[in-house]
Amino acid sequence: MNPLTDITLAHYLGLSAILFMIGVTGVLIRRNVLIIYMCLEMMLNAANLALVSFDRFQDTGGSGQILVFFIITVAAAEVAVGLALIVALYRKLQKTDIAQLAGLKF
Amino acid sequence: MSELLLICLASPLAAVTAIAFGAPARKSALIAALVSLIGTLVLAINFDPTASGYQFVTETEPLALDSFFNIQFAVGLDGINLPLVLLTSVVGLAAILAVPSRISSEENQAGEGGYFINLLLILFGAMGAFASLDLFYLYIFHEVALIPTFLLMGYWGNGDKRFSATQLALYLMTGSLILLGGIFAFYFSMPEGMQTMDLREMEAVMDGKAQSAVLPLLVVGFGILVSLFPFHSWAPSAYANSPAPVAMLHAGVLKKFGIYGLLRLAVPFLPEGMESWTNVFCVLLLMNVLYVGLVTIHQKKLDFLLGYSSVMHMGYLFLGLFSMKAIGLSGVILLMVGHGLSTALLFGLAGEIRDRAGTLEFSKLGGLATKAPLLSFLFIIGAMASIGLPGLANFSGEILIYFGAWEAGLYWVTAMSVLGIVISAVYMLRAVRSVFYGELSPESGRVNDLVQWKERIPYLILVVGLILVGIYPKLILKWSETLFGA
Amino acid sequence: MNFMHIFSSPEVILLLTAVLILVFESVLTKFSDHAVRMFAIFGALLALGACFCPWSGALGSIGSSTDLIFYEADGLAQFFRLLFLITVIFVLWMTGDYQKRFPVAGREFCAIPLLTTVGMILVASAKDWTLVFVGLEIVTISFYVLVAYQRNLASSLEAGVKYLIIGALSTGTLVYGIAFWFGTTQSTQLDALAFVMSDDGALSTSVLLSAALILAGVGFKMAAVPFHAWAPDVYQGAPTPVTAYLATGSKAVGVVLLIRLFYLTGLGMQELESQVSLIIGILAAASLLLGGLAALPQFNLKRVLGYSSITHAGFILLGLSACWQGRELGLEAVLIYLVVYIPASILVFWILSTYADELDGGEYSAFHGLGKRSPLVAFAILIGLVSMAGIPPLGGFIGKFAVMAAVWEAGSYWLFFIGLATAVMGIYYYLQVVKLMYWNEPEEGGPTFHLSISTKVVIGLLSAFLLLIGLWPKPLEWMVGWVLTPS
Amino acid sequence: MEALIFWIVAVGVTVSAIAVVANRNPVASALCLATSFIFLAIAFLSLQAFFLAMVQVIVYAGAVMVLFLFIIMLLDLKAEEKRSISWGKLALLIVLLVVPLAVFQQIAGEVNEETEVLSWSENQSSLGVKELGEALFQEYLLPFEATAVLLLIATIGVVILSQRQATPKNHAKGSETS
Amino acid sequence: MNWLILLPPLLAAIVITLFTRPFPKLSSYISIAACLVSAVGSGILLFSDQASGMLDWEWMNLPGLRITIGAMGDPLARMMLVVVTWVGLLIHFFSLGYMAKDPGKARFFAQLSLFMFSMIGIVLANNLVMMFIFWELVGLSSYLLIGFWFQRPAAAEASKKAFIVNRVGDFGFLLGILGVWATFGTVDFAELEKVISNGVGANPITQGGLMLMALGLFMGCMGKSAQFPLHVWLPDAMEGPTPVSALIHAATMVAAGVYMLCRVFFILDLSPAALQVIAWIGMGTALFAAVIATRQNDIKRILAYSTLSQLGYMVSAVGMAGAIEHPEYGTTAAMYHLTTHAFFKALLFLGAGSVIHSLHHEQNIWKMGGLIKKMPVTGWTFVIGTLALMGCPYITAGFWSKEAILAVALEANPVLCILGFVTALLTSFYMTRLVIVAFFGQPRGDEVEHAHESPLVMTVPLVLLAIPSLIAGYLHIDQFIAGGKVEHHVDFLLLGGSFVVFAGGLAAGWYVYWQKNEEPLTFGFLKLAENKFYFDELYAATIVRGQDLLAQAMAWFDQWIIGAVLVRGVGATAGLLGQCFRLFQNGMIQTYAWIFLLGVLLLCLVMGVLS
Repeated sequence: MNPLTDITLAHYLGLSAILFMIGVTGVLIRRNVLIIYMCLEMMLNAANLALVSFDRFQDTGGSGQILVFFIITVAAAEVAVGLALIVALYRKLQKTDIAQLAGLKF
Repeated sequence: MSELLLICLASPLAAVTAIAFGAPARKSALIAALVSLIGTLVLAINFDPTASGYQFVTETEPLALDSFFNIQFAVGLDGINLPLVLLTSVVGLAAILAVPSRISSEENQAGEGGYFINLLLILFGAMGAFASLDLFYLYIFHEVALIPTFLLMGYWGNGDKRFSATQLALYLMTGSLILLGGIFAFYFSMPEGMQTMDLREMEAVMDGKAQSAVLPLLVVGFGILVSLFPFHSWAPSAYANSPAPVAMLHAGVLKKFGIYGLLRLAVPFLPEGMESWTNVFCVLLLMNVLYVGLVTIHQKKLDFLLGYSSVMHMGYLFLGLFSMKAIGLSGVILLMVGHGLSTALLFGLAGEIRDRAGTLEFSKLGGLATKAPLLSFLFIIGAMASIGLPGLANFSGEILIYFGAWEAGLYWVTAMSVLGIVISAVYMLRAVRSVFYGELSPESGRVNDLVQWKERIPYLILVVGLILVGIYPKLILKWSETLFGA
Repeated sequence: MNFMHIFSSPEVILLLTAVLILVFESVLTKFSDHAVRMFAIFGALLALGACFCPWSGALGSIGSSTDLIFYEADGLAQFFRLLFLITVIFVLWMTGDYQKRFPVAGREFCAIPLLTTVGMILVASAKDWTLVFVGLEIVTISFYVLVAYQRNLASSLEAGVKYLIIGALSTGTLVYGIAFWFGTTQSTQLDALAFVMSDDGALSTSVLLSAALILAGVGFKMAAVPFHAWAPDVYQGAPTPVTAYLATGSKAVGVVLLIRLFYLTGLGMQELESQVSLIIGILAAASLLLGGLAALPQFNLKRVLGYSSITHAGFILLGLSACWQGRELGLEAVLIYLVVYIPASILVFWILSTYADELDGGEYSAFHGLGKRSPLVAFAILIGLVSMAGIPPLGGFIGKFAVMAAVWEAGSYWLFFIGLATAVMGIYYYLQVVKLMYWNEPEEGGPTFHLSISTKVVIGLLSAFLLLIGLWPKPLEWMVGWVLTPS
Repeated sequence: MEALIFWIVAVGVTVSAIAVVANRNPVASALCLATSFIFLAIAFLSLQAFFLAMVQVIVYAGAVMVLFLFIIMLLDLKAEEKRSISWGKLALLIVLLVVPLAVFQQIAGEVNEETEVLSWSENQSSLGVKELGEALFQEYLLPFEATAVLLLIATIGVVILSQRQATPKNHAKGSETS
Repeated sequence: MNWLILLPPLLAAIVITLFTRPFPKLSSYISIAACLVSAVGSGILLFSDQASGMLDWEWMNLPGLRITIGAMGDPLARMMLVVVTWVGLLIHFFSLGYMAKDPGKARFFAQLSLFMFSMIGIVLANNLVMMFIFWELVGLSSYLLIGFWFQRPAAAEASKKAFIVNRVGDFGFLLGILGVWATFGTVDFAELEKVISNGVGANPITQGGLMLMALGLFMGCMGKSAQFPLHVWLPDAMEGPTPVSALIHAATMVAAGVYMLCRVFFILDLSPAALQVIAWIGMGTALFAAVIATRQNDIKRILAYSTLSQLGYMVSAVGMAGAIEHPEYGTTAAMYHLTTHAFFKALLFLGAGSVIHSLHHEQNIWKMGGLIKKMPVTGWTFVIGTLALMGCPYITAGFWSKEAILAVALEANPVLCILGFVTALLTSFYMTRLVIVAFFGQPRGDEVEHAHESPLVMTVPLVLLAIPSLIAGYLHIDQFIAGGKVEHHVDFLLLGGSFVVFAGGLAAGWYVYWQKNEEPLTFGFLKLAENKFYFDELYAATIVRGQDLLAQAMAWFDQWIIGAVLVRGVGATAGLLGQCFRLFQNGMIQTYAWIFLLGVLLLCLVMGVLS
């Protein structure tokens, strides 16, 4: 089996894992709260990719896709609320840099 | 009759409720304590020493689920806890009567309620802990007294009161939680089907190995509550810094809970465990007697001296327990009563002196016997009881403990702890010498004698108890005669 | 499908109440805040009543499912939805006094908790990942809104953003975990894992990975170490009633999900069970120690409660870690723990929210001499804190007792002693407040405490409950028996 | 063909995702995110999830990204300033990234034993819009309806959070009576 | 009957304490009446059949241990009882005068009655535990009475010292009792005697064990009878009122140790080695105290050391009894001497008291002189007492009893006998010194000039005590004690020796001290004796200081190691850890994300994802 030409479930899972890790990296190193939020969306998408590929390669009756559908819906709602929150924060403090957001600590 | 026990138990609680809803604090507390005392006296008179098992039992339905320990509320009396319940009500009454003047003063009308509520809760807890027949409630009742003690100590105490109170609370809770582990271990080590929390249904069925595994937890748990070396450091400062009535109740009554627990659980059900751990705990109890005794000698203040002395005496009680002989165990019961009464007396009187003189430092006191003869007389009786003078309750207990321990073959341990009678004489007489003998110091000059009867009564009650039990120990021994039959 | 039944199921009643509130708020503005709140409480009470209807699980009949089960109102679900509903009633109730002080809060503030509760109840009764996920997200998203509700306060917004980021992170891990769960079981049903596991006992890497990732998601909800970091900040910054709801309802959602995933559906898959028990034991130990230790040097009660809620998560996990190989004591213990922990928590938060100003947002300096300034308030805090500290005879002790017993029975002695140490630390920091209240003299000219009737009622109700249940825990036994008896 | 598409998608997704993280300009990041979403949609297509691919494009690349861009514009965000790299964090990060790769290797081994190579020619019972709709409105009706609650909350939440600072009502007045 | 003797003093003590304290006169009468009842009772008992009408009261009854408060009716007890009650009665009367003006008179009489009760209890004791109970009680009353003038620091210290030293003795006594009980299974004297005579103990015991047991019992005696090395308390105890010194620290209580030894002799007899030790310690104390007595200036202290010395005689007699043919001769001799000693030593103390009373508490003999003219009755009775103590041949009781002891010593061990003679010589010497310096010669000091004879209530007891001091030797007390088993045989060696030492001491004393106004003998060794061989200092430097240092070290350890390092250390560590954990909570979302994700990673690892 040639890993370059024969595409298996593992390939897709690997892609999803890479995407997830990139998202994690973004969350950990970026300071702009919007970018962090984008990276979080990326992680959700990685999960979606994994679900869809599991669904494709296994006999599941399509329930994986339905799950993805729900996840996309939820993610959209989450994005809306999250962005509204970020806007509210910006209005109050004129900040999006989370490093400056440490009023509550210890 | 069994309702009477419940009434005795409930009367402090009823008084608490009444005070919370605005009844006159002092009177309610007094009535509650009197009801308890009279009730327990009636119970004691009606107690049938020949009957086996518990008497005056009241119980609720056992719970249906097996998986949860079959907790059941049950109270009852036998020869072991009857003296302690009686002791509780006697010391309780004395403690309630012996209100420090700053608490009963006019400007403290509001605080009085809180004071008595907490005091009554301590009384309630102690009474319940001794009367309960279910391990769960035994444990709970003991803990009921903790927070009130803590609050009273920190608010009405003296010196480094807050630290002492906090230390007490943390230390005792640690002990209780270790004890909880011990209780679990005890429960789960019993063979399937025999597991019970009910004292009445327990049987000595555990095998030796399990016994030796369970015992140290129980002894350490209870030991912390009793201030067994090296877990004693909470006690002296707590007693020294707490208001006198709290010290009376705690040192006099509540502290006996640990010994009582071991008497209930370890002695009858874990004999082999006791035996296998005797050496270790004998070393600890000797440290209690000798090491703490020496520390006591070095104290410079009366309250700390009394605190350490009460720690020291716990060594004797442990010795009696580990003797595992009928004589020694009878001695333990007697000494618990005697020590309870004498400690309460001493702490109460020390409190009176502190209230009047403003200090308890030996270097500042002296010659009190000239100024306050009655107070001194009572204190010397207490001191003499504490160092084990015949005719007072402690002696009969101590001597039986020595006999028991000797019978058990603990020769060296006994010999070394008998040395305690010298050590205790040294520090107690030093204290008496510095406080009551000698020339009158300016601080002592401020001390008035116990002039009013309401000041005298609490201590007279305790003295009468000491003498009564001292002269006629059978009064108490006859209750437990059938329990440790040979 | 019986529409009447569906419309009278608790979730739908809550939903309708919330919608009605929203509608009336925009159309008819002449109702007072008070009336709106009363209406919300009424709705919650109605839902509470509806839980006892024989058809209270009617939602399960929605959808013409053939072999998929989405929703089942079994004993556990029933227990938790009662818990959620009672909690939300108190939260709504305490919102009243809070709103008077922070009037920016609109009437939506009453509607959102109702919807949150819908999500919680769905999670409690769900048997399928889709429903679990949607329910969880209902809870999470509504908490984003609730935590940041006081937009005019920087702290509230900051807490909101923290909750948002960490919450989204946990959603991400959870979803990834669900993906691998799905990959293993090839089904979205929760109990499918049991079938897979019983087919071949071996634990595949993906099962373990998914278990770990899902635990992270649940751990976030419960505020268990190491997914706890948000808790102290958010507890401190969020509006107090919301904090109360976070500490009680939100935590319980995590608990019920954990039970569902690993202990009820998973009974029989011993391999995974022991693995999960161990890991939960470790999480428990970490939560206990960290929460307990970090709470020691604090000076703000809300923050302390944040840390202490980490330790409570630890105690709950402790109970769960003890139930493997068919031991039910741990499970019973957890249920009991929740029943006694939540009222104590609510009691303290009630005071903190009602007297947010007087108590300066929970700063310790505001507690000096409270015992003299307002005996009843101080008494309520005393009861609440002492119960949480697990000192007899208050209810909190029963919870700790049960958990510790379970741990001991399971033979995890090291966990027992860690729990012991934590309990002692807990006593220290809870009593810290008690000391301030009773030992210190009140400052001159401090604020006066106005006791409303509802405050008195709540204090009376909850403290009576805590006291009685501590001295007479029998009802808890009944309850546990009823919850865990398979119907 | 399958392989070619996969590798294009893989490279595209990875590069654009890295670009999201690496770009200091938020607008550029957002655009890269959109690109990666589109590549993901292609991946969905390659997995014969046609409807989901459409949804991905519409919801994510369309709605969500527009929302992001809109907010970025609204807040007028500038590029982040350059920061010095914390080596400790970097090391941790590498650990954090390497361990999952090892985990992944194990999982890959496991799943490849059970599943086959991707092939479009195989008649996979793919889920069309119709099937999906039926499933959603019949079997999955309850979660679907629950989603409605979620959206309701999201709506309320957005409204509340993005309201202009409500004028604080008079403190002393207590409950309003308007 | 026994209760009739035992209880009246107790009742008197209680009644005085509770009710009649404000009325000193009434109180003293009550006390005397009680003592009179006891005295009459014991008198009746003396002449009645033994053990009739004795009632036991069961104090405790536990498996293997039955303790009664009962009574012994053997001659030993009856004789001792008479001595105790009648000497006590006389001292009660004397106290009426001596304490007449003291504000604490009522308290004094209450405590005196308490003492009488306790002492009678010891005498009546029919088992070891009962004896121990009353043993402790006499300790208490002695403590209270020594510290009667508690305002005086010296009295307060002395009382404390007496109690503590006695406690050291009691420590051994109690261990001895425990040993006896464990070995023979009972503490009752009668039963013990039966068991031992049957030769069966309940438990086997080695000779070493027996010796330890016997020495334990002896240690009780050592404390109470102030034998070396526990003798230090007795001289200090003279801080108490003089009637107390007479009654407790001369006639009765200190003799209780000897009484106890006689009582348990049948146990001691099992261990000859222990008896040897007892004999040597006794004689050593006798000699040692006699040496010290020669150099004391305080009238009461001289008497105190002479008491020590005489007690040493008695103890030694008991010890030597093990080595002679008829052991009962030894105990009888001891009891005989005890009895006579009680009379003449009480007489001497009361005489001293009378002197002190009239000199307003002047006790230094060098500040007296010529008192025989001022106080003839006191003076001449004192001389009688002195003669008795010196063992003036034939005319005094002391001579006969001392002879009995020396006879035992002669038979048992010649070295001890010689030491006994030396002691007698010294006794004769220092008593001569005392009498000559205090009562003869010129008055030295104003107080003496104004001295006058004491009132009748004080002098009558002196006279009454002088009579038995003279004639008791002819009453065959020893015969009575031994149940008629003692044979007198005159040994001329002994008689001659006694004459020589009596006369020699008298002559030497006369020669040295006649008409001297200050101490003429001043060489080095005597300095040592003057300072009591520095025993107080030695004890202060070793035992007391050692104990204080140890206590200090322990207290330091308790406060800093256990209290601070261990207990507070745990708390501080927890607090420190808490501070550390807090630092993670730095408010940065990214830190939280790090914690979260590292947590996930760890979780995966622990879970065994990487197998």
